[in-house]
Amino acid sequence: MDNTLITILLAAGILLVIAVLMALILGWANIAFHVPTDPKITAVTEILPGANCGGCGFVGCAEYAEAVVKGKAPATLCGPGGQDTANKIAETLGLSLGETWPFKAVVHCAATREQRLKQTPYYGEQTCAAANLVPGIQGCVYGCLGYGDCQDVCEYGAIDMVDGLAVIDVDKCTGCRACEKACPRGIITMIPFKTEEVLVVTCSNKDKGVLVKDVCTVGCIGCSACTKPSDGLIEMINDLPVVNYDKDSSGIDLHKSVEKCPRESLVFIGLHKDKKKPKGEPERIEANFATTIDQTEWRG
Amino acid sequence: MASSSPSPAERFIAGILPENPIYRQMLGMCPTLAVTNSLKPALTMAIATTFVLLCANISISLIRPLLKPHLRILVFTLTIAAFVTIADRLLAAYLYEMSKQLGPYVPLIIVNCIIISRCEACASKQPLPHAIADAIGMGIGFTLALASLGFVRELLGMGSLFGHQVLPSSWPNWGILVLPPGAFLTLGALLGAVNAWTARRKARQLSN
Amino acid sequence: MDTIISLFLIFIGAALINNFVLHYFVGICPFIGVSRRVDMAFGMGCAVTFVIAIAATLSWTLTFYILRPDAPLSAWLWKALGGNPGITVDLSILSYIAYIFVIASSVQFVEMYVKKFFPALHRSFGIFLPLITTNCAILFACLEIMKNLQGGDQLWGLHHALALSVGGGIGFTIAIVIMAGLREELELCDVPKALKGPGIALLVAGILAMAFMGFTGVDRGVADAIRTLTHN
Amino acid sequence: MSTVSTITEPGQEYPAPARKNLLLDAWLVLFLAITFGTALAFVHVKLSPIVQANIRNETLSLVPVLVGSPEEFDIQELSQVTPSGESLSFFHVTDKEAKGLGWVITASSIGFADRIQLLVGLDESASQILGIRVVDQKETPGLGNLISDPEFRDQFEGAPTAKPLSIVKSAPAEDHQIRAVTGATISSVTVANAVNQAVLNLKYYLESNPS
Repeated sequence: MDNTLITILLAAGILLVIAVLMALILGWANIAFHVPTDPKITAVTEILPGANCGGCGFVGCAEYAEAVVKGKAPATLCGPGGQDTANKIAETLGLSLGETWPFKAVVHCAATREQRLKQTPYYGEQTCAAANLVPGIQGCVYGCLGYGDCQDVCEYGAIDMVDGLAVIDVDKCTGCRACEKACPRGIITMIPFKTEEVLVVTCSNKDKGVLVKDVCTVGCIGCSACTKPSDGLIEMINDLPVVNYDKDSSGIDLHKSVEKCPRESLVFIGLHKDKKKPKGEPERIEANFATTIDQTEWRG
Repeated sequence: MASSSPSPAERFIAGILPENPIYRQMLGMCPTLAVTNSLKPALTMAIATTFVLLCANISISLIRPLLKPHLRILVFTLTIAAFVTIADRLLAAYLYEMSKQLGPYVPLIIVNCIIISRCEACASKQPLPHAIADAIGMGIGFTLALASLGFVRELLGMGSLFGHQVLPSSWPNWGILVLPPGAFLTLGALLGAVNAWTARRKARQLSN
Repeated sequence: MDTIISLFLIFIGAALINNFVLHYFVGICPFIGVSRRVDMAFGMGCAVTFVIAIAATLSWTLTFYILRPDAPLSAWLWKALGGNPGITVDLSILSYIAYIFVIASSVQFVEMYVKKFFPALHRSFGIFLPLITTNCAILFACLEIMKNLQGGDQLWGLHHALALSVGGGIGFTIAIVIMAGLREELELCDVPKALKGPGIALLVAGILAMAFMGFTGVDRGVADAIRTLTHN
Repeated sequence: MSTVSTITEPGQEYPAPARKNLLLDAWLVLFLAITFGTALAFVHVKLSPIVQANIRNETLSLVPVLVGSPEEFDIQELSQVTPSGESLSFFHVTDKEAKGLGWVITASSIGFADRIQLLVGLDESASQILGIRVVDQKETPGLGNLISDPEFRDQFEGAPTAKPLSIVKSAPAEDHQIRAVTGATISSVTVANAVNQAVLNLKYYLESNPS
């Protein structure tokens, strides 16, 4: 035979043999090593490019798919796939996930600069991260420091520093969690806005009441007066009220709890869709509670 | 990425700066860092990559109705590997010096994320003209990025461009830029510069 | 003794002196992408080391028996098909495709195997496995092995291939874990806005690469010391 | 961590994938394997002679330069197994009347960073070095890579081979001394050692093939 022809035969043949071998082994392994997995994760993995480039911050497409399905990551992170992929994922999961609630950031501190006591002058780097390392910068070791690290990282202009206290505009907040990560004292958390107005505990001080009164004029003194009218929705943990956002709050008048509070540690924060409407009876958003996606340890 | 379906011209423009594979998408970093210590290998590499990207995009776009979802990545890599082998042999036959200098980085084009991500995001969904425009745009973007790195590193590191001395001989060559650490430092600095420039432009647009 | 020294030289060379990431720039994507937390970086490093060893074994076998010039199996086939016996059979043109095939399938196979039989292991580092298919470090190791099977004085044996690949994998792990440690600290620093993220990571990697340049020549020194010790 | 997720319930059973005909499923991959195999074989047949010629020319073009650039010459490629078991290939350059002009030998040794490969030109009786060229090296730019520069390499021209070459750090006092590249003693010593080894190899060859 001709040498060229034989080279071609050999090359094509060897590649074919390798391909067939691999296909058979993988096909067999796919069935023999089958592990039951959520078909939704498989579906999302198939939508993703599968380039496993790591650009989304997750290790590989499969892990990202799992995170998306479990609601731990937004569907828009895939760089190579772009908008098309994001739309498809949203479509796939949108059909099966049902309704979810918007998660928004809230600050668990309500004390303005004047209301925080025992402050010492600080001339160091003007960031919370640096100031947090200085002992005795202010009496309360739990509350807002007021240097605006959260404001700096917010790309949506949803955070303002008002009298040395971070105030979040829930209408602008997209729930991206950048501020949650930036706060060195961890007093910003994400909570589900199931109703138009949501009850939020605005103090993070875990100390006893006497100590709190020493350092703050508005902080929670742990009197637990708010728990009684709440029908178990509010619990006291570490001398702080904790709101259980997983429970259905319909039928419980949480305004009574707010009224009982001798300080200013419990407030309603609402989506101000209709600003003219007087505060009082919040309208309920009807949603299916069975599909709540819970993400972090709520500190309420 | 523009919303609905951008025209070939839009895809072409997008690859050059707005979606530059290196400065924007951070894809295909190995060759970017490894072969940019002077302009000549950098440009050879960029052209080889563009060639593979173009060929792969054309083939994938043509066979796109036959693709099966779970095997598509394998098909992409197979196609890319074949074209890389061809590019490698062409270089060895007609540009032997360059092929020796680029060494293993030519075959490493196979695992260059740019190509696989373009095959996935564009070629496997778009008709031929779109795929070609996309490949050429991305190729030019990649070439620009590699050339900018090669330019800075060769000029400051050896005082020359394309092997010709341009800076006066009194220039103390910044040897570190030619060495591996220089690749990281230069790319980091250039990336910062590009980011700062885009941020300023955005701010100006907003104020207008 | 000489074999052990040469294996040692290959190993140290791949792990420290010519570190895959910091000297050859292979595996940069995960190096920048998955180096935000030390535990994740370590998982990634272990997965790469494991897969690189498997891929090296397979590609060495493939290259030695089929793909290298004058390989026994292809030479036999050549003769069987009636080819001209004076010509050296060289199928190395197929090697890139063959390697990519082998890497992709072995990664997938290993992932399925680990997922089925070692679920705990899979949770801690199996998730990194699919990410590795497009990791240049693996293909680079295969290419280095191929380079040393092309002919010349000494063809590499399987042990040389393993020394290179395991050394390279460990070098990758060292680099990415150090990088992750640095980046965890960087989170607390006030970085100029334009350099945030990959920009500062690259600058840090540059300084790290400079530090690794200090290892140059270590292998010779240690090898000389071993030689002197064994001679006495 | 209170995870209330209804998406993946632990006890839920998902069906195993259906047993399909795998090869039929992967027909496109198999088809591409054949196509690319054929295409690459073509490329190989067409281009490999050019590549091979490139590789040979790289060395062969340097061979006459290293024995004093004669106008007319023939090159013979020879090989020999050394006492240490290495197989060497080297070149004998002759003029048109088959009179020997000199020898060119490949030499290599591990330098500071990686293997340094050299070509060494020697006269017919292996008593004098006619020239050296560095073929491949990866030494530090700005220091070790200066071994490729004419300044360093020209010192070898005309050096006698009676004594092994040695590297000195100041101006050389004797013929067999070579001044090191500043800041790159290891690279310089490596080159000198490789040249010495090449001389020994050639002498061994000449002794075992007295013709």
